[in-house]
Amino acid sequence: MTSPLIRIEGLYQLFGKNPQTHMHLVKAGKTKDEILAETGHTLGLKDINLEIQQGEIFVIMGLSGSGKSTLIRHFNRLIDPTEGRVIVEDEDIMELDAKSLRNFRQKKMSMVFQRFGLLPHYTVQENVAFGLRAQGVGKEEREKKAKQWLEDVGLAGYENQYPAQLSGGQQQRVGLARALCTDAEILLMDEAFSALDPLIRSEMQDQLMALQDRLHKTIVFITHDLDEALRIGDRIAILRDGELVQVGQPADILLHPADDYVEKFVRDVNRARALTVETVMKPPTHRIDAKTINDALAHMRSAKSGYAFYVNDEGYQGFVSEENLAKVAKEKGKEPLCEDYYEDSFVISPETPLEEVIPQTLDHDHPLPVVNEAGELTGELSRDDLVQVLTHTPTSDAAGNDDASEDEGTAKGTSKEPPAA
Amino acid sequence: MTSPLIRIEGLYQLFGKNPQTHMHLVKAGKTKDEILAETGHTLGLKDINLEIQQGEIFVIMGLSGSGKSTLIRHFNRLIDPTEGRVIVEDEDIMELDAKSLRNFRQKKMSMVFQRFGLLPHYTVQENVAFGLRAQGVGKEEREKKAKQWLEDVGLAGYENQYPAQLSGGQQQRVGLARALCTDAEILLMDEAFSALDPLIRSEMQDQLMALQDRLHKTIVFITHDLDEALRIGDRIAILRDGELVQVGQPADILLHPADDYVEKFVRDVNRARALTVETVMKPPTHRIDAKTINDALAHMRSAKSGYAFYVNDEGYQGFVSEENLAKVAKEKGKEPLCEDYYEDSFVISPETPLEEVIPQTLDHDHPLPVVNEAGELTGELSRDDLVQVLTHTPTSDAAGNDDASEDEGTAKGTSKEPPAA
Amino acid sequence: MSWLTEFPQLSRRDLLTLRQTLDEGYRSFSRSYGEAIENFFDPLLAFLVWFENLLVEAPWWVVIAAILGITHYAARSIKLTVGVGISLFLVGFFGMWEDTMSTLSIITVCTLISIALGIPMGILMARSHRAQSIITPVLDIMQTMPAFVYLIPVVMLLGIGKIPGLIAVIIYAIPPVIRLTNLGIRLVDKEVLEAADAYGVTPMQRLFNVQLPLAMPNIMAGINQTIMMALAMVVIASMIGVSGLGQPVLRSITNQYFTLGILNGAAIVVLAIIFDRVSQSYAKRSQRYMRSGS
Amino acid sequence: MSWLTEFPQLSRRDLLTLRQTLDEGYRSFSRSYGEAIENFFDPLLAFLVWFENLLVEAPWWVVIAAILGITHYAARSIKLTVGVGISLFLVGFFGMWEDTMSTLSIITVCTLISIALGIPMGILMARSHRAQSIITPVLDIMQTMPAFVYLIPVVMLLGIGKIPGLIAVIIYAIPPVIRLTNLGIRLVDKEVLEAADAYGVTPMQRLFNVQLPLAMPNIMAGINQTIMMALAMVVIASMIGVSGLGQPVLRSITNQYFTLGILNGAAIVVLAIIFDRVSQSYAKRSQRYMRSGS
Amino acid sequence: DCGRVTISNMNWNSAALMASIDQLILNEGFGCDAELVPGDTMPTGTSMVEKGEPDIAPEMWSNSMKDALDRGVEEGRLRYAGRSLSDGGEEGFWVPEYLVEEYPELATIEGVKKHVDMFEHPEDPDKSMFMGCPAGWNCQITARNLYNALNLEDAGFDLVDPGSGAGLAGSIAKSYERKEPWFGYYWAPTAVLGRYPMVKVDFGSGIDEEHYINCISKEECLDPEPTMYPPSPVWTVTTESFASEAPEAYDYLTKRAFTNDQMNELLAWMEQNQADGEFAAFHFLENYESIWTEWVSDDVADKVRDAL
Ligand SMILES: Nc1ncnc2c1ncn2[C@@H]1O[C@H](COP(=O)(O)OP(=O)(O)OP(=O)(O)O)[C@@H](O)[C@H]1O
Ligand SMILES: Nc1ncnc2c1ncn2[C@@H]1O[C@H](COP(=O)(O)OP(=O)(O)OP(=O)(O)O)[C@@H](O)[C@H]1O
Ligand SMILES: [Mg+2]
Ligand SMILES: [Mg+2]
Repeated sequence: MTSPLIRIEGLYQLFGKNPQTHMHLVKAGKTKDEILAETGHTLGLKDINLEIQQGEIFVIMGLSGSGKSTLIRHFNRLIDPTEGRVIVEDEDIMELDAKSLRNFRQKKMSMVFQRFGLLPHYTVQENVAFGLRAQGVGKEEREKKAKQWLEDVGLAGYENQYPAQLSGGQQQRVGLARALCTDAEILLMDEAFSALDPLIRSEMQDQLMALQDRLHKTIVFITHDLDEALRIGDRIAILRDGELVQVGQPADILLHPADDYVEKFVRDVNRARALTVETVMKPPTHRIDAKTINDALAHMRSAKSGYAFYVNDEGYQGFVSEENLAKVAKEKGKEPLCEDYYEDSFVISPETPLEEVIPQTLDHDHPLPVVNEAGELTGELSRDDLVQVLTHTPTSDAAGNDDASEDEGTAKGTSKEPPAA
Repeated sequence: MTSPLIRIEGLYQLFGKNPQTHMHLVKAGKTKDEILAETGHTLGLKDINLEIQQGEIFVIMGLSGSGKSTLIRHFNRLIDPTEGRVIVEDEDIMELDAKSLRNFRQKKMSMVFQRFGLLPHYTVQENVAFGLRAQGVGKEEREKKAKQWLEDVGLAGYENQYPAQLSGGQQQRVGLARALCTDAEILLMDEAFSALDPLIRSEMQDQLMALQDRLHKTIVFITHDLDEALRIGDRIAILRDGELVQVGQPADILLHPADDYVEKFVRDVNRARALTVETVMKPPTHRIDAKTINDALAHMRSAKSGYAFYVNDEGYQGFVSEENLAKVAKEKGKEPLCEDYYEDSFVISPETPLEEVIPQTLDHDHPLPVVNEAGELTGELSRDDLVQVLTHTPTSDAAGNDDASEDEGTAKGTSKEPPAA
Repeated sequence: MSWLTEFPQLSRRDLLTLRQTLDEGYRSFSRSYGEAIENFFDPLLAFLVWFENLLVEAPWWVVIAAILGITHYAARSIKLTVGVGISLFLVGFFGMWEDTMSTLSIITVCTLISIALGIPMGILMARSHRAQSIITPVLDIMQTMPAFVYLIPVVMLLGIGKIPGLIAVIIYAIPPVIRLTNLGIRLVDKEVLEAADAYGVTPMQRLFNVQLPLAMPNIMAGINQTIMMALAMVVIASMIGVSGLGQPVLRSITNQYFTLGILNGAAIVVLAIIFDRVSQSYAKRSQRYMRSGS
Repeated sequence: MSWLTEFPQLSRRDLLTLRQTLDEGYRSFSRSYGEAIENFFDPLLAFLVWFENLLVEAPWWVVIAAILGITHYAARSIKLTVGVGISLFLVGFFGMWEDTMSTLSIITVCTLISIALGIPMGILMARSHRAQSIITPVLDIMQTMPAFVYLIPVVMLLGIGKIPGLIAVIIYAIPPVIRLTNLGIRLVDKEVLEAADAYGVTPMQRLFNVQLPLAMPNIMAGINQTIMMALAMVVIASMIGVSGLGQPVLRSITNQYFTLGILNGAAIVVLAIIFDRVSQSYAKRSQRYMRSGS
Repeated sequence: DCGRVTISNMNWNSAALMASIDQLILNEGFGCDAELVPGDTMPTGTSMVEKGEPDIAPEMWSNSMKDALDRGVEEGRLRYAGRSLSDGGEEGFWVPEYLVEEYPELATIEGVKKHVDMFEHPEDPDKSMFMGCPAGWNCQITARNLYNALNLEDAGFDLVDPGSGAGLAGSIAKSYERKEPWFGYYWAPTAVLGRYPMVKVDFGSGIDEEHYINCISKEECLDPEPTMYPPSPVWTVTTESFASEAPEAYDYLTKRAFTNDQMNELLAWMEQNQADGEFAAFHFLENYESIWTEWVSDDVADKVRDAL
């Protein structure tokens, strides 16, 4: 692994008048609430250690008040930590002098603020161009660019309005355009889409991902929307009361939550959309590489399954069923398996979201083969697997109905008996 | 129907210096963008007509900038309309004098602001008690109540902090507590949960619904989260560019969007969670009220279905299959159908979200009976129905796979051929 | 054409007649009503005299103790209290105790009256554009019409002494607090006000619970300026019979005793700084929320 | 014990020696350096004289036209321009044209210098608590140390005339703009500043693009007060030989010509209102965003 | 029996001294309750005419507000109790002593005109400065008329308005400290002339009192002729009500007067000690008994003496 772009080491943040004098309480492991009650100081962050790689979209989640905004503010040193180091490109940004810090902020990072932070006395366009202005870009160029970005966020026509004349979501988009306009390498986005409606939001997500694809920007993204996190995030970090409880890839977190907190956190997600086939498929147990029909039949019989996925050196070839092969086995048992005997079956690709393969999977009694771009059979997806994943039982092994109803406190109608006689 | 609690009639809002002089453009049907480009005036609302019933949770949705906040601000007359009337309990609030308006705002309505609107010089607790203070409630009582509500929104311990010391979501919860603390009949909530994480958000939703159940408050709720809207809303209104495009019940909107805009809007929702069985079940075509086993068999045969739901005067009785009945028909063909011949089958209730019945529905080859609380068979839910609804084809009749992939621009893996040979 | 270079003026004779008529008019007005107006102010005069005597005649250490007490109560700052104590002592040590107390008494009253009248005026101004456009030029007049112009008419009406002095001081000192109260209220965040309105606050609650607290930094700047102006008028007030530090200043100027002037000027400054620091730290203490910003 | 009732004072003799020594000290200082200091100000004096002559000697209609032009450019309000025109005409009509022009010239210069020095000082103060705690008492001294105290020393140093007048006016008039610039900058919304910082603005950009524009309402209040103070000093300045409207005011007071005093006072007020309205509407015009709040 | 009396305490030394002397004598000798009220000439005079307060103005240069005072007397509101400076004030155009020592001819107006270039004008290098009397004072008229009568303008002088008494004094002080030439109007006895010895310029015309009263002191004097200033009357002024209610005290005031020499001596002492009026009054009562006992009856004098 290359050295990380951003590295956070042992970061503490204690808010209040005399943070230093109370740090020992934090170190002694007192909880946030205890510290607040005892000293009136709020524990913002506690011993955060984190690495963010160049080019990834790193999502930060956590309960309201868990320290997300505080953490992201350290990345460009809008606040100084009580303790700890923030290293960007092997440079400790706590040690930058005023000029280098300025330079760093101009060139390296740009930020979308949770509460927008627009300049009320500038028009929308001037706001968007603000970052460029700070960089000293000429008027004409920055206006052109600002106009372009305004259009991209869907605010063409509002160039000369003032922020106070815009709706909340429009203001947020101005903040977004401002951040994108600077071409900074690292984007810090604090709930950047929270005030947007689903349509514009997904448009913005697409744009962001396209941008990232194209320019390999590093994006630190705070969001409360798990679907969003799972959709755009390469990795997700989860904070609780200022502590980092889990960092991992989306599917990891969804399927192997570190603790109850994380599990609760991810419970309500739309798994069908969040998870890809890859993450839930099983190894292809019904895989055969038999050369002849008889071989294949033998295989199937010994495995006691009525079907199989036929694979040869060139990869996945097709789906065969015992029933049909048996019909021709007598005559052509010795012949090699070939297209003529394959049956119609869906083939799904590992990166597809589950959502898109629900109908096909459910339509078929047998599992569907999962084939990657190289044509290799990488797994199979059965109806049961799908149902199990979709019904909230990430840690339990079997997808029992009871399990599901226990899990969901408000379940109403899953009784086996009619509700009333 | 009783007379509505809130009635909006022909409401127009044009922002700018001389709205009156440009109203003719609005009436002439110019679009928002045209008006902005021509006159610099922003069309906020256009000819809104709306009725909200006592006790309902009325959700307003729409793109960012479509006029939701503007609309909700008219309800308690924070802004005066350019034209039109707002009638609350048969009183035109435009005609209230200062004192009655004050009274009205104190007692009838309370509001959660999109941008929180906290008083920066008051502590969290004082902020929450603010509404009561305006009503003239004594210090002790209002402090007690405020404390209670602060606890309810999860901010116990923060009583003496100032808003600037809180995180965005915490501030929003203070605003929420403030609104709930006043006991007003009507709650106006402008993106009241937008800054909350999913856990606290769903807690707040539960609280809100419990509150509404208990006290029959009328709630006008703006949100960008369709899941939320579908979960808590009794009715949903959708705005576009200041115009009302559709008002209806959640399932209505989901299943019968008025136009492309609405359809796009609702496309991404987690249908499994949003829809209840009721909304997708079919009429019970396999219903029989035969007295004897033979009768039942005859019925099933003529209908060419291998099973049936047996119903008598007392309601739904059980599920029978041709196969099993046929076995006993010879001996006991004349006997009446009774428990002994019923087969194991799930029974689902009409109000259950689809999500919760996915496993059962998928597990069974036959449709499941839907039985309401009175024990009556109201419909049946088949696997196909379910799959069709879950795969985004609200307006088309048949659930074709092609349909689904056309719909979803980014679909990747639904090809019938292996991606690579 | 002469008007090209010479301003077309009222003729000297007309101007003279005009002046004389007005002068005469005012004189007869003051003769007929002066008495009544003077009587009207009698209670205030009595209070002023009583208050001055109280300060001048009470033992000096009682007065110092009282001032320190107020300072400490208002500002809760040991440093400030000690500073005030030392400067008061120095003032006395250089032989200006009595004059300082006289000045302190009248300035205290002037400042309190200015604040008591000024803040409501500022509120009124903030409330309506009409009021603002009427009051603003009046304030301009009050601040720039030289005191010397109205000194004599006021003296004609009320005689020489504390009351005309008080009036002159207030006229000059009140505008800043009015203006800045107005400005402060107008600058209060619209969103916050809207939120308050949505909860149906009464105009009084709106004012006292929202507008004034949030306008406080500006109002305090206004009060600071009002105090400064009041003290700047000490010398002029002494021209019409207000005793205190102004007189030695005037004496120093006619007799060219620089040091005397500077010492007495310094005593005025000491009062100014005490007034100002105490009021400002009191205000700051009541605005804790401002420091807690992120 | 006498100290219980009598303040323990410096003995009369010691005080006398002290005073005499200081007085003598100042005298000898002015003897040795007065000349040099006076010469230092010669260019400024020349400019002041030139500017006054320009205004006084140019045909009156040229001056009025120029003022109206500036007014219109700054405020873009027909109403204001017409009002200014009428009042200037009236001032001339009542025979005060020359004095008004003299006053206008010196006050313009004083105001411009005050603003030019005051805003940077205010910025400095806002930037550091240290600077604030040093500058604040200096401002207190400048505002409350009576002009009379330093008038004579200044005259001894620089003679009577425009320069000492200018200095006295500036000393007195500059504090409000400094104070309110400081306050305005300190009140700028922290969130907005943070956003600007996050984009790596230079200190200059931060100042000119964010802090100053957002502090503008307060700074304008400061400028307004500075203008008012400067005009309030017109009479005092005329006491040390600055020509203009102050002299007729002084004349009127000694001769009890009330009308004369009021007319000349009114001319000062007219100047105040013109200065103020023009600067304020200029400022307001550049703050369009404030009106567009919801 | 004489009751509450208010005495105007003006801010120059001779007036302050007299006010304090009057206060002491009235309090101790006549059993009054006398109180000092600060105030400038104009407000004090106005207040006396219009409001009958304060009761006594110990040193009133009547020329400075002649019309108002005369009207007050006419209307029966004021009384001129007596001259407080028996010789009258001394007015004139002065040059510093050190100049005259260097150029003796400067003691006459012709000499001054000859050295016109010496008196630099601060704002106009082409002209010379003649420092007039502050705006509004009566002496402004006389000084201007004499300036015209002496043709000073033709000689190259510009009449400069010092703005105020303080400005005038300041300009003298400045010139004196730097030993610069100075030429202008002033009067005596004053602390300034006490400290900065000056020489009165002789116009060579003698005193033409009639012309002075009829023309030089009038605003509309068309044809001014040179004349030296006649002595300027300096009065003790009281209100009519005081005069009638406390006749004995009033009687004292009619007698209380200083010669210029006496006053100059006292002023010099005050100047030297930076004394305020009260301190100087004690000094006077203690050391100049022969003067003040003339003003009061013996038993009053005894009372005062006892109180010292
Ligand atoms: N004070 C104002 N002056 C001018 N235009 C305004 C003002 N307030 C709102 N608008 C305009 O009215 C339109 C509707 O704004 P509104 O705030 O109601 O949108 P919204 O539906 O609440 O959007 P969001 O979801 O982003 O909060 C926007 O186009 C906005 O620009
Ligand atoms: N300036 C401050 N002074 C004191 N406490 C603060 C300050 N800023 C943040 N905090 C505290 O730090 C904690 C973390 O705040 P932060 O804003 O980082 O939360 P967050 O995770 O961004 O929450 P949200 O999702 O609600 O925005 C909160 O408990 C908050 O009260
Ligand atoms: Mg946050
Ligand atoms: Mg909104």
